[in-house]
Amino acid sequence: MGVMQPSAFEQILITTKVEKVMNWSRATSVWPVTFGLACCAIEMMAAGASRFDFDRFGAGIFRATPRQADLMIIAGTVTYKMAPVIKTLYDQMPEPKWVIAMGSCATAGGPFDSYHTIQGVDKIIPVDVFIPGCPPRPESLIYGFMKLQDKIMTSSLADRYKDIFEEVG
Amino acid sequence: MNKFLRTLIPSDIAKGMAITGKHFCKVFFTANRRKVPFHIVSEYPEVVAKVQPRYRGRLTLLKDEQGEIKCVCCLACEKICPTQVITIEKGKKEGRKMPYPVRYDFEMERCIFCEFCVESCGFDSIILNHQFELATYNREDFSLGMEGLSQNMFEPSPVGKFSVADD
Amino acid sequence: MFKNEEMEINLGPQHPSTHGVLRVKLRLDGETITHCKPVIGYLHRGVEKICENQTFFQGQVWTDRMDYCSAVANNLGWAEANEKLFGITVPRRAQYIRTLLNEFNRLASHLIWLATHALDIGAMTVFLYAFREREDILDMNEAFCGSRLTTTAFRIGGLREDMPPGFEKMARKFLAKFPTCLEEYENLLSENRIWKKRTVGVAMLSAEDAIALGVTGPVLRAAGVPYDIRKAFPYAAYGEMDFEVPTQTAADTYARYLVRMAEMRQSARIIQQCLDGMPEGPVMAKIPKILKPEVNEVYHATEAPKGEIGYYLVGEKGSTNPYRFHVRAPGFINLQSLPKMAEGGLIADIVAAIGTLDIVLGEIDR
Amino acid sequence: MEHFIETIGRNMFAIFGVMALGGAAVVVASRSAVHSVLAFLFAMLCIAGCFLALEAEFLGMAQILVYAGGIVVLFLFVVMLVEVTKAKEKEVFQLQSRYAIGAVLLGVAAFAAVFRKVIFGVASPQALKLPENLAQGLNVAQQNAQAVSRGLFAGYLLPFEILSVVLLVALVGAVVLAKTERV
Amino acid sequence: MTEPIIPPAPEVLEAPAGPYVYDYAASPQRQVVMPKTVPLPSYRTYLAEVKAAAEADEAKWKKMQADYETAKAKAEAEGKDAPKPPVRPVPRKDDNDLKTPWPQEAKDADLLLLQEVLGAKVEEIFEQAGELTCQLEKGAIHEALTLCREHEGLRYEMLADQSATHYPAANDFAYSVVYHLTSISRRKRLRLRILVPEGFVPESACSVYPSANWMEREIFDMLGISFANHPDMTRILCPDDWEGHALRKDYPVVGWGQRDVAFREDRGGMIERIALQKAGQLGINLKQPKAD
Amino acid sequence: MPTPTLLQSIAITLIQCVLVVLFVFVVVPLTVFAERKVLGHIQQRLGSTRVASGHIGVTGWMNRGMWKWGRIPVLSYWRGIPGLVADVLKLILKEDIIPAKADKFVFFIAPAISMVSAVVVFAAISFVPGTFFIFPAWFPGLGGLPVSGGIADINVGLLWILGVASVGVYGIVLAGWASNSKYPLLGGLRSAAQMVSYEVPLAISLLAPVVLTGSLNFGEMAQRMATGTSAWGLVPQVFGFLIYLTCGFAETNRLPFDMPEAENELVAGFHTEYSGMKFGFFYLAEYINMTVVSALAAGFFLGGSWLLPFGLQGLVNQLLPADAWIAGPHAIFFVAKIIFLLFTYIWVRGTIPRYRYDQVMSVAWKYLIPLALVNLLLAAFVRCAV
Repeated sequence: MGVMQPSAFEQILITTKVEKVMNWSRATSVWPVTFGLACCAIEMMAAGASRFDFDRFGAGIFRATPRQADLMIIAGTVTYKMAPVIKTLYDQMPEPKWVIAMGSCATAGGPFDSYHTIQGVDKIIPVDVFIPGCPPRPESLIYGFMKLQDKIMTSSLADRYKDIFEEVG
Repeated sequence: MNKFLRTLIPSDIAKGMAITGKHFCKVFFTANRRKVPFHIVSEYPEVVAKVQPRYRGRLTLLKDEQGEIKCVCCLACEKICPTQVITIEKGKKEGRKMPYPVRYDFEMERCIFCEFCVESCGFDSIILNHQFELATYNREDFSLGMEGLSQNMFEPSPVGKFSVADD
Repeated sequence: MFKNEEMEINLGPQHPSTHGVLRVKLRLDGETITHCKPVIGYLHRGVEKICENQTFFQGQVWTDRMDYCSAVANNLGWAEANEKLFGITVPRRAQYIRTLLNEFNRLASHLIWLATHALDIGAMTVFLYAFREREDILDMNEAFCGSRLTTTAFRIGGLREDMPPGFEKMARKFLAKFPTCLEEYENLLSENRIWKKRTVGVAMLSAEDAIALGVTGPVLRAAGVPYDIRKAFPYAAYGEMDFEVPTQTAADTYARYLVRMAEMRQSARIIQQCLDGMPEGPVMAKIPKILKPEVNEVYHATEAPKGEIGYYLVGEKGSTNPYRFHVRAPGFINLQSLPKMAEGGLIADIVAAIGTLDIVLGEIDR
Repeated sequence: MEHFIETIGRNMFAIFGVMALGGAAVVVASRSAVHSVLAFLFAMLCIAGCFLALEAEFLGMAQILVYAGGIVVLFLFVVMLVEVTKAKEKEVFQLQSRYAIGAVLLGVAAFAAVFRKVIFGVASPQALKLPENLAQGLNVAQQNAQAVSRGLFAGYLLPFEILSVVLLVALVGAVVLAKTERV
Repeated sequence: MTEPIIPPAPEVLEAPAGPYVYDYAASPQRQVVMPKTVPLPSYRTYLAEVKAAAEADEAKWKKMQADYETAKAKAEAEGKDAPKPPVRPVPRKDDNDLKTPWPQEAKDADLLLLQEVLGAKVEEIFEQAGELTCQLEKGAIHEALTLCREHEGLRYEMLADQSATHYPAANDFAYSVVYHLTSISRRKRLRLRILVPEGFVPESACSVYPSANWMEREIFDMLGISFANHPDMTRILCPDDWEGHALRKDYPVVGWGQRDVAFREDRGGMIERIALQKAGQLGINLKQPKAD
Repeated sequence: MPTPTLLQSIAITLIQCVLVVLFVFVVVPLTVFAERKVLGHIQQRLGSTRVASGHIGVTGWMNRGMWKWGRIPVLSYWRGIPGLVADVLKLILKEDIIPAKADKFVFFIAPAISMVSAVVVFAAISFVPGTFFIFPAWFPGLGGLPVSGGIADINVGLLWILGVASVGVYGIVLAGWASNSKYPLLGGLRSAAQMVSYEVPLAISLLAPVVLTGSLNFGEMAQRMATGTSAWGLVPQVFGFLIYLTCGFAETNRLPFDMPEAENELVAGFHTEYSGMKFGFFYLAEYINMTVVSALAAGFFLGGSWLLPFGLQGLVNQLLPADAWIAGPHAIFFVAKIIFLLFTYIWVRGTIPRYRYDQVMSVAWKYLIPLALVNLLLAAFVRCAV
């Protein structure tokens, strides 16, 4: 590629400011999918309830369908019977999408090191933020969510599409 | 006739609306006040989260007055741990009679924070501190190593103060 | 042309109103359910197998995570089953504190039931009000046990520690305000015409069916059977408590709602008695460090918020692990009655039926 | 510019008419039953447009309200429930479309013959005005709701009522038929 | 505007040790330790054990006395001091609140009634820790359940629990199936037990107690005992194509029937699609050949 | 006043359209935002407060030292407002999935139908009786021309509103069908039946004010309702108003009757398979419909753009110079009434549970239609008597 020639991805790359606004809009309106598996789901509900109020971060609209959600909080143990379902749900979510593995079980199988449990949901789907705890406090979840917001804010189109642009030109 | 009237006039719904309306007014008119707000939101990121004294956060290796790790590798915690997340490698250190842990692995991503290890420890050398802000981007970041584990951050930290795993 | 066409739909495993990962296969005629088959196992984690390979002492952490809404009740059943297995006598103060915590846990569990049940039926504000009160109980859990949800509250032979300072004050403060909160829920729901329309006569389960299907807990009591293990086979300090077993005869969803609301009042009453009559003394029995049972099998049932939770333990001589660990989960048995409740109803009724059963998949699948 | 707009305005009726015909053609030609219903809806709305172009606002709105909003919905309701497999669909509608094209052409011809003057000549709203004795001095263009109501409830009350009775009978009959089939 | 306040970064003392990798193959959870004993409580066995223990104790005492005698004789012969006479060892009493519940003879009327009615079909009755146990012949379970439900003097309305245990060390049977009955009206509990060899198909309890439906399915799923006349004898917790029965003692905790889950794919494909789509909207052909 | 030429009138209409669309797209996101806030307050929460740029994420708070400042209520309360932009922006930027088995054309057109039919209704709603403002004389081409308070001051305004609103049902039904999935189909069927049923009592309850005032023109009706000594039409029409509100809730699929998307039964109802801005259209259309229903209620039962009932407005008008009571304040009153009704919507949503589907239908056919007919009859009697 020529040195000074603008590459294809720079052509369609919108300026940084716009990117920032895009990232901001994504980070402040993260709608999680209502999807709970086990104990952590109760703490997730508690995080959405009055005391902790997930809505303060613009993430209060829990959507029941993955098609309209941006974030999947894997709250609980993932078993072999459930894994295909989670995979399907993840595939149904439109880009950009994020995953938080909440609690020990989703992160690494937790205490359930047994025949029917998957040792960490990152074996099935890519995970953005891991939150340990059994279950994590709602504040813990909020902290993890803020770290996710950080990640969204610092993400750039260039990074996201780097591979593909390098590949095709 | 009475029943018909009751069906016609939605007094039950009005009762419910009164309750919710009352709460709305209370919160709406006090939300901007510092004193006695009627919402019960714990404004967590700005206000330090209230944690009860017995709260079980992440595992910490305690140090003695000389700044040395107190653990003497009795392996009680390793044995009692229901999820087998603790692995200790025994070793020696100069100038110390008791064994010294060469490696103290604490697999935080599997830990269930049950405090059995602390209970079993006869030397009071470990403790579960009050830290709950433990989220990371990678699973590997959870292994803090001995130094990370022995940083005695007892108080719950406001956002940003923490942590080893942050970088 | 299409009068005989039936539609098959899958409710779950990811569905907002299945309380986790329950899947219900439904066959619909229009909106009427003609056939209903619950499919479970999406949260099967092998708890029984794991516990058989852990010591008696370690086994407790898994009982927390079975019915995570009522971890303390699970712990209590587990601890008492073990004490029965080893023949341990628990000090009286420990019994009282256990009773106290267990009743707080019942309140928390019923509040979750109320919250999710109301949310299923569409009353979203009750959901948040119920969680508001529940937070106070969780604070107390945290103050006592160190964790909000998975408490690991008891030890075999008693308690790990005595009450923390200030706990009694917290409890009394909560008790003082709780009745007004209950009134708030009742004002929002009890007379509400829509709530009544959605619950009265919905998901009926007669007493005969309930007993035949092994259903216990508030669902059974709402059918008019006053069977409460706290009264029938008293354990912990329940023998010394003065409380009533609320029953209803209508056997529908509304009756179960009334029963649970009344139970919450009774729980508050028991807590009050525990606080007032708290004896002094140790909280832990003197037991050896490593427990090894004789050959023995034990089935100990306690009244969890959802119904009878039974622990079946088989002890092997000289072994530190239970030879067999089996849990009779109330949700597992209660869920069997879902087809009976839902068939013939509408698709909206199955949501009410699932809500009124108050299931928790963690204990159903184990 | 002004002239152009005025021309368009004057020929609104024709434009809507042609669009309605197009919609009708799609109704017949479409392979998917739901697409047909959609096209039918479009045709209905265009007919309402025709009424509007003729300054018969009340009729236009009634057209939208009754046909577009009520009847076509019911069509759609039925069509949605009937799950016709793709293969079957193909057969049925291919067979029809041959005849349908002819029918549409015939319809176009008839339409052109009748409204020759409107389409090709100067639009004459007078031709479609209510008779003088009905309008009774009302300005039809301004008050045609009143005019229609007068017509219905004063001038032609008896036929109107008889019609409603006929419709009622049809309704009851339909209910009875549907009921017996069901049981 | 004020300067952004950046809190001091925590001093990095040393690079944290690399992640501890859990070796699943060497995991103790994956190793199977087969039990050596058959922990099946029974009054008869208990009596035999007690008798044997007493005999052993007596024999030991006799041996000690004999040893003493010989030692004494030897000492006398050698002219030394006589050794101390032996003291019969008393079992040490622990100073704790433990009182092991031993099996006891059945005295409860229900058990006696069962034995009376069913006769030889009852293999054993006893009480332990306040719980009534009745062990039945494996073919008679349906009859016994019906009796417990219908008989005026028993009236056990509810089957509270049903479970099974695997005993690989036993010779003449492989499983015990346990029924816990509850009488709500009489406030009583009863345990029925049958011993089932491998391959035997016991009668289902569903026709007597409908609540047995799922519990028997669970037993089938977890231990592989199938029941006759059951309406729907399929797996309930594990997926239908699961291999093995998890709660058998020869099944490791981590499991050998476990399938590998590796259906994670990168987001690459999706990102590519979106990027191409967005580029196409902007009129850029991303798929142009690479220029050198 | 000069008579406008054709081009001028077209230009003025365009200006009116722009104003109305502006109104819609300002009020609707605000409603969405207000819904979150109001629901939050009802539930003793605060709603979104940490949305403003720079205050999000861990580093955001760290760099600004927010954790040191502690909580500053006044600031934090309003920091949530940018969220309403963020939601829409995010929806626009989201990937747009069309399921493989969906009917692509219908899937595409359904949200458009919903949105268009919701917005077009505003053509017949007049915010102000008479003129909104008059172009100053220096304005090129349009100097001295009046802009009326509604786009189309047609004499069959009510019919237009009802007719177009009834077309809105297609959006939902077609969305349910086109998704080719079971939950959306159930949702679509439910909504078809529900909306067609509730249109009947809605129309009948709106006929009572028509009978009382004797006009189908929206602005004229509001004017006749509010002027003179009448009590805004609210007092003689209490039951009519309640019936209308109930039907309005049902028509807009709001909580006691949100069958089509009943979250706990049908996942997300008819728009289960929709993502991105297509879903956003349904989302916005729902709120636009709410605004329409509120505007109708304000016009027909709450005296439109008049401040005071019982003819008191006349007194006020006499006290003030005639020009003072032109469009501006009137429009504000009208919008204020709309906002109050929107608040009621949210309030009700926060309070009561959801009906079952068959109960929804029985409420419509067994209670509301007879009651609405009785109400209409009473109105006719009143009209004859007065």
